[in-house]
Amino acid sequence: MRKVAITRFAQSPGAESRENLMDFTYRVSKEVLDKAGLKRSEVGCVMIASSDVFHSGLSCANAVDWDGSGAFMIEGTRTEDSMYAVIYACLRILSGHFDTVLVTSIIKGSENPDNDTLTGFFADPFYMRPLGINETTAAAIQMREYLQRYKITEEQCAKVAVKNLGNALFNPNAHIRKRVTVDDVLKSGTVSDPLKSLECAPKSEGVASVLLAAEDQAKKFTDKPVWIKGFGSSMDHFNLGDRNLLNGQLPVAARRAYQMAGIRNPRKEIDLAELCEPYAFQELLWCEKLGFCGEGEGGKLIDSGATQMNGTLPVNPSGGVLAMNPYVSRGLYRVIEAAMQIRGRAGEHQVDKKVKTALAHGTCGFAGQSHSLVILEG
Amino acid sequence: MAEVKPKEKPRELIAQVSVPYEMALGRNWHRFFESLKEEKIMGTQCRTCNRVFVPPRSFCPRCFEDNDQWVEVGQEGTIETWCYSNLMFYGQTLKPPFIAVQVHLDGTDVGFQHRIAGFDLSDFEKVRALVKFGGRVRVVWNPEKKGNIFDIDYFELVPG
Amino acid sequence: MMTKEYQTITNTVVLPYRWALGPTWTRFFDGLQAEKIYGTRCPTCKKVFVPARAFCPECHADMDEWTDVAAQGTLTSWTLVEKSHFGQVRQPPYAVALIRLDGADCDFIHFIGGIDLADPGKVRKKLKAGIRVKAVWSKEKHADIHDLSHFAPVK
Amino acid sequence: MGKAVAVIGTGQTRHGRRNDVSYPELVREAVKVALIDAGITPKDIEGVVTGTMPSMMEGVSDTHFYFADALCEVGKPVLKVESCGSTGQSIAHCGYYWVASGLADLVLVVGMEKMFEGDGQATMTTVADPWFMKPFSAGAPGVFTMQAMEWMHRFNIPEDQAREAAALISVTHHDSALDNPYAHIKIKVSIEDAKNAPIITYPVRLLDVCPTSDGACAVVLASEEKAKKICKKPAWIKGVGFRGEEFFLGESNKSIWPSATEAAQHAYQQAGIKNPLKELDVAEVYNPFTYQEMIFYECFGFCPRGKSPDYVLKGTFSMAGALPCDPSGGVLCTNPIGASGLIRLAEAARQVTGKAGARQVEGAKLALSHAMGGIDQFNGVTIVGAKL
Repeated sequence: MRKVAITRFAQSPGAESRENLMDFTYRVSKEVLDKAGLKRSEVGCVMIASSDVFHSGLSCANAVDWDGSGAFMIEGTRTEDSMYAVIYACLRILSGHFDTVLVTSIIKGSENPDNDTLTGFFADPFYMRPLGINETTAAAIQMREYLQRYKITEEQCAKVAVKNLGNALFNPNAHIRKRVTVDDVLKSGTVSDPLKSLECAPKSEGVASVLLAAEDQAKKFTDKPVWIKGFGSSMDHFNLGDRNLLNGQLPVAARRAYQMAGIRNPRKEIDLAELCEPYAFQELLWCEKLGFCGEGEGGKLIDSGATQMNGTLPVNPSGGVLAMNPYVSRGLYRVIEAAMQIRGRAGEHQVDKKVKTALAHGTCGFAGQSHSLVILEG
Repeated sequence: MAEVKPKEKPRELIAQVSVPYEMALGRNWHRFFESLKEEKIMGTQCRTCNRVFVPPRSFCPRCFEDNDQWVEVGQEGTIETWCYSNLMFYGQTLKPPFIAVQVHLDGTDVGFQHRIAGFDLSDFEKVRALVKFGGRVRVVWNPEKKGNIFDIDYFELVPG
Repeated sequence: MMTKEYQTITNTVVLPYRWALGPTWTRFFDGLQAEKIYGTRCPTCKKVFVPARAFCPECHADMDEWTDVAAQGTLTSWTLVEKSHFGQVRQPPYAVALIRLDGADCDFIHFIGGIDLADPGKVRKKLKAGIRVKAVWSKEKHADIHDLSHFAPVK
Repeated sequence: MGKAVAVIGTGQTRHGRRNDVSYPELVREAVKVALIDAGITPKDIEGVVTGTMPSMMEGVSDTHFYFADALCEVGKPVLKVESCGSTGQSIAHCGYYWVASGLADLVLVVGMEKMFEGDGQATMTTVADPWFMKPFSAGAPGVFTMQAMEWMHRFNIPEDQAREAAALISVTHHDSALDNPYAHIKIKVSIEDAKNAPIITYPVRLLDVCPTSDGACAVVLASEEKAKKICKKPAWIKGVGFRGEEFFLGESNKSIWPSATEAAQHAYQQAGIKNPLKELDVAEVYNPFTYQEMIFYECFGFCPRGKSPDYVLKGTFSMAGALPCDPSGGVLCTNPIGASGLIRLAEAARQVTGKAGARQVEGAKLALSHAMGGIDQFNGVTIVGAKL
């Protein structure tokens, strides 16, 4: 099988931008091509990630996104989530039809209404929507089950926010950057009990772009390729009541990715993880499901300090989604941050340990209905 | 066991959904609309392919280079194509009948969308006799400027 | 809107819908109107799913065996919504829960009521996983999900 | 290059106004038929690709969540791919690359739309930008009319001749739809009917335009090994291509339509097709408007530029002609948008495997399928053949 490399990448900051959607997109994809020394017309394929409802009110998002992504008269298409875009881009390269794919994920959160308003549209119109199910209420229901089942404490969940927002202080692109204490988080006001305000991700801008290339091409664009060793994804039932919210499809997705990457013991073999945690407790639950700790031990894991920036298995040194939540792009930001860490070029938020293998994770839908992950290696 | 029997005809749920978005205009389109207030049509030119864009682009989608060169373009142009609309479609801004037109403005390299007006539009046959492919049209400015596309009130036909 | 310091345009999307319920939702909501909560049983795995549906989400088998499940059950999990957002279904505070109705093999979603929701601390004391809750029906019914007003803790 | 990929099963719903079923139930109807046609069970599927036009057409976004159960997605990797009207082709391409990559042997591809649940025209106004294009929008017919007018002018096509050819296309497709059990609009139309139908946006008349439909289409794609094992007559994917132009309508010339031309060229190159009119046996061209269909014939190299009406009037593209186009009746008679492009592929696959029933083109071995999307912005093409 061919090997796929991440060669060059760029990302916009998460804070509100006054540029229009099209120009905002162009700056980032252009930066990637310039870094790679590749002409737009020489790109093999363009893959856009954007979602109609998270798209400033313009639907058929690929229509307006096409120009800024550099796709004029180039083979390409659009997926609804940036992790899907990365996976589909890999499939295109693995098929042997394309040597390079420029993946660009696009959202301007400042132009959209609340995420809760928009994720409410995932729900069916007859049952879940009129009962107020959206990403936040679904997560809150999941969180309470998690707290009840495993005696995880609210303090332990709050620690995730403390850690991630703290890490974000060193990430110049992060949207929310502040030093907070567990007490600050617990007193930050209830959004949807037991979720507190600082435990819920904001609504951010975020255009991210990555140039993927087949092995034989990668060296042309970079001296430090990062390899995609494996990927996997899985989907859960739609109806919240049909699902086991504490044991969904993340283990299934992880099994696929680990198998492809040849990982047997994730706890030992993975050096760093960038997880998609729109709600603080989810980082703990996802860590369990990824095999970073035992079932119900997510609380102990954060207490141990292992997931701190200087820990044995740093999680979200970028600040994660709690510090910056460009909805459709948040998975691709994880991939980029993981690649930066492997290269040792993450600047102030570079972790202390040497990173050889890293995991990037994305999720969307209610309480993690869909999970995707990518394993990267230096 | 179930006592409610299935209905012969399943029902429908009728609703209306409203979702508010707010889009940033960005620097170049902001400048474009500001210039309309001064009765100027400004475009940008690609330094690589030399094409002039109206609406102005901050980058050329083909050459993928920054377009930072501003040029004022002509207020006359030729009709590339047009369409007479006499039906109301949902979301239409203009009240029918109206003529949508793609104008090739002098000094530009792309088609520009606007409308032709300034005469009686009620009879299509009369309209057809007047509006010709390759025919010349000229901007008629709206005396009241709001910094949007209707600062150009419409294009009028240039006789000859 | 138009509260920003740079130039923007409001781009409000307003769209009309007529969603077909199909025979299964129609019959389910007719059931609510008659104060019955219907599920369907899978011929393969024998599980009862509520709300009723046309096919088993696990086995993909057609489900045409209708059964009414109890209008009461056990609380699985819940949340008390405190924060407002555009287009919200109702004014906070309100509580949404997963409830395992007696006779069903999956959780049912609905509001929790019948208790004072103004004090989150008190709500936490009252709503514990495993407590019994029962359906409270709306007086006025329109054959939709709100025919069930909410579930209330059984005293 | 890449593994060979085959279509081994197709499924369509009855299209039309389907308020007898909910949206997920409609989707499942197509999936069930496709699985039976392919002789597989939900367990066998290794991945699912799905897409619609904008999800908000029906008021539910990110519908790969809503349809998770109907699409047999649970426990499987899923990709949601969308490209406006060309979605049907884009999702087929995604399934194709997935199998070609060697990472899956069986992929289910499903497109759907339930247009009677929303307002198609209203939804489409949300595609144009609010500053420059939307203020002058006259709905989809306005866009397609401007394109047709530009084409007629550029190639000096007499309006009467174009009108005559458009009417013949309308008659041919409406006749074909009578032979298609899934088709939405099933009416007998005469040349006079077509020519005198009410004007929508001159010269486009009511019988020149597609309906809005509810419907879904599912296609099962398989690797070579799998296809040979479980399918007697697979339809092999010979070539795929997709291109898009700029967002602003006035920046590319739509009378010669570069995206349509190059998408087809890309697919022809892979399929080794040099003379499409001669080599193709049937084409399922995405044809929401009769006039636009003629532009496609030229872009796809079925006839020289500006000569479509001549060829149409000679009967080249009729059922008995050299290259029958849209024997299914096409989009003109059935248009659940997100499914429409995939229906073209499903129909083409059935043609080359001799399974097209009353609409079968005798001995068809090589077929083109196609879809168009955006404000005249995107085109996708897939070629299928009876031989590997």
